[in-house]
Amino acid sequence: MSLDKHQMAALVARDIPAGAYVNLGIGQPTLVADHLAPDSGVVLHTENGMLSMGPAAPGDAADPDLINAGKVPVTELPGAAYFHHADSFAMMRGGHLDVCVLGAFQVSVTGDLANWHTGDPDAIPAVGGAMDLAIGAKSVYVMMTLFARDGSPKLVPACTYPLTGVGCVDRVYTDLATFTITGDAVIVRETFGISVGELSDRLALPLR
Amino acid sequence: MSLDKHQMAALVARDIPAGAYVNLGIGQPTLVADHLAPDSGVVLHTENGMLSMGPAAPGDAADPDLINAGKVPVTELPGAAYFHHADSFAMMRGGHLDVCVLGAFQVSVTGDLANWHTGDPDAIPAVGGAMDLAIGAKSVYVMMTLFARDGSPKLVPACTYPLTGVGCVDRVYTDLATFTITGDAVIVRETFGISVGELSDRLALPLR
Amino acid sequence: MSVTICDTAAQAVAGVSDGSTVLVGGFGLAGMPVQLIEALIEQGATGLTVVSNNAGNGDTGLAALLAQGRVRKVMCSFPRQADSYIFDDLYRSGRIELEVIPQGTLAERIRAGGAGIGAFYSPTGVGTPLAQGRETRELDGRTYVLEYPITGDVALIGAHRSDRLGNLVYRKTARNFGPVMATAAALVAAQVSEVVATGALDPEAVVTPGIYVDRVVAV
Amino acid sequence: MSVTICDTAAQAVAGVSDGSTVLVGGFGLAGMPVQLIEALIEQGATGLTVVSNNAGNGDTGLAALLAQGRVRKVMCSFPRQADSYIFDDLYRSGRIELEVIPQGTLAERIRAGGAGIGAFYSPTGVGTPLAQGRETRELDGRTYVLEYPITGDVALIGAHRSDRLGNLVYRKTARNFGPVMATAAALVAAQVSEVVATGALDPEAVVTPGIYVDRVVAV
Repeated sequence: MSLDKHQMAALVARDIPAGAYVNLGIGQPTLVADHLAPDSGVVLHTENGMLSMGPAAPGDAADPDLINAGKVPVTELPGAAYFHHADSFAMMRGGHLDVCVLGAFQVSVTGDLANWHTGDPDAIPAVGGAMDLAIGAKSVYVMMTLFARDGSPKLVPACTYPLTGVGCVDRVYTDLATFTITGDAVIVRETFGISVGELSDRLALPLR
Repeated sequence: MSLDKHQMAALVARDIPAGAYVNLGIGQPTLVADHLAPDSGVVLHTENGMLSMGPAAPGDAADPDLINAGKVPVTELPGAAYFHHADSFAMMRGGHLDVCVLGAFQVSVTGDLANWHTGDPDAIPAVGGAMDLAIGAKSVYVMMTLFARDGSPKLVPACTYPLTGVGCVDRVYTDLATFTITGDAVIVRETFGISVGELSDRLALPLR
Repeated sequence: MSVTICDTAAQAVAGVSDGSTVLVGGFGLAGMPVQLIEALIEQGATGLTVVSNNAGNGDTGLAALLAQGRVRKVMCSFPRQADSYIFDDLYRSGRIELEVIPQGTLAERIRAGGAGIGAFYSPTGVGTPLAQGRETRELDGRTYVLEYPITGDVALIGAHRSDRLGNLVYRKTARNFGPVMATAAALVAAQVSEVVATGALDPEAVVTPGIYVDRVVAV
Repeated sequence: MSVTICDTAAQAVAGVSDGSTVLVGGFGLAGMPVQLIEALIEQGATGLTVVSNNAGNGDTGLAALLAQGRVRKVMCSFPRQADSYIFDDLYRSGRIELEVIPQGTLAERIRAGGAGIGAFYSPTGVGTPLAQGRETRELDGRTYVLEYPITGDVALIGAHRSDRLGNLVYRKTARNFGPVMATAAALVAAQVSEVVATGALDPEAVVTPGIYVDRVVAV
């Protein structure tokens, strides 16, 4: 009864208001685009300098000059606009995006986000635009499995991985439940195949 | 034997290197454009967002959307580019203009410039882009009469009028002489109908 | 969120509150959103702070708003002009407050407001009366003055064309302050000469993406 | 000063000194000035600091420059990629220095370098390891970290078309870092697919005015 990544993406898409300007992070968040209603008027931003980004380009239509933040060839929708990196990140940092959807290693109960570095001393640090998105978008939605492969919770009292942003996450979409992070509390919005009590136990967190 | 404003403008024009990017301040400095050789490749900047500005527009060709910093209708030359105010002043502040030519109330021997405010308590302060140009251009040329109408020198030991910029003037073109301001000294380059000794006496300044 | 294509300038300025900070585009008359200002005069908001390059020309537009006593304070680079007599009179009689800001600092402070920059160090104005008493800092051997962002409750701008997503293009030097002001206000209203179909503007030439624009009216 | 239209990429990178800071445009391969980088490899300058979004892909371009041991330090936002094995190996064996910078901070620091801004306060990265030990400041209730400008001795960028004044237009998302890097280096070299007559570009659509460009080569 837990959700797969497509079902999670559909839940996120459902919560994106019509006409919103949205950035979908690299990886699973890009799946959200498949679930946006064609008439929603949602406009996608890609941090490498474009608004009104369309779906991935079919192989034979790939244009090396038209890629998304994950360096995947994409397409252009009517009403598109291109801009340079300083303008693109001014848009992000200045709070003009309505929503961004990001993956995460960990989210804390106060909305801290860890999604850029495992803390492994051997790992090569690489942050990209994650920190700019985390602090910039009006609403930050995280999409992740609730537990890591080793069974440890990813919604935690305090992140143990290096932070991407402090107190920036508003909602968390997982395979087992969706949450609202208010800063003061974590509120369970929906659960999938698990009770709130069970969830609270497994996470060892007070939930509302 | 002293120079009129057209002759001063011609002297300034002579000293502008071929291919230079130049901003001509409001008022007399705009006359410099008339003396630039057509093949000089000098490109004019106007702070309200344009490069490759052409001459003033004849009355019947005036376009209200195409004006210079003095709000006079102008024309566009081939190779023109338009940009917004933040970009235009980034260009100035960032040191990308080779030369700007400004009028002045006073210039000090160390290159301080006063050209925006007479200090009259009744005057309404208005600075426009003068301070940005003063500190931004690689070379700042001032074009002015050497003495005010009341006979007081305008090249002075220290400005008594409110400053536009500190130590920013490189050359001064006047009706009686042209000067280089090195910061340590004022060097007379040419005189017009007056000897260097006479000049030094009238200005009460050591000159080289 | 989505732009609203308005039928009238009145719709485009509806809801402006007393005491608002209003960013007004234009340099002289180029890019001046004259019809939006006229609509704001009709609309009635008062106690305004106006941020603009100039402080009104002649009897119309910004000058008319000032003449009605609706502006508490002007932040601008160049209030004094040949035909700025309405402002001049208000200022001399102490009925309006003035903050003079170097033109490039004005533009950059508005940009900072739109770009989420908390403050920045500028070399402009250092050692002049406009930097007096202000925080300065030596960086790499040069002195800078600390400048703070400017944001507006409302921006009124003039552009050339809009598509139905609110993407804007400008015309020649009428571009001036519009693009930065559009990034820095809670409510951005643009008057344009024409609203075209989405897809009719060259995506490489869009200057203000629709994300920044809330209301558009063709005048 | 005037742009030089070069016949070869070699001419466009002539004179780059050992120890230079080189800004390299591109995001992934889009906008990457591959031929200019190859020419720089031929040219021979070493001990370079490279400022770029990534740290090379595969065996060509930036990766090839790194492979030759010519780069002392990389300043970038995202070195780690599926095919960044040349950088990865240099980094793990301690043969290259890395400064990781959030992508927007990287772009804004370069913009500041080109715009004469001495430093600026950014909210990005506050409370994270990338801001550790750095100067912070509370402004209007929010914490910001102080960021300093980045400038280059050289910028190598990829654009779409140039006219003979060096005015540049870009193509789609290949625009990325080119326009800001062009403002922030002492010597700016652009590779383009075509040099067109002056007057052939739409003045409203020029992204990088020729004032910023020193050398252009069609590749």
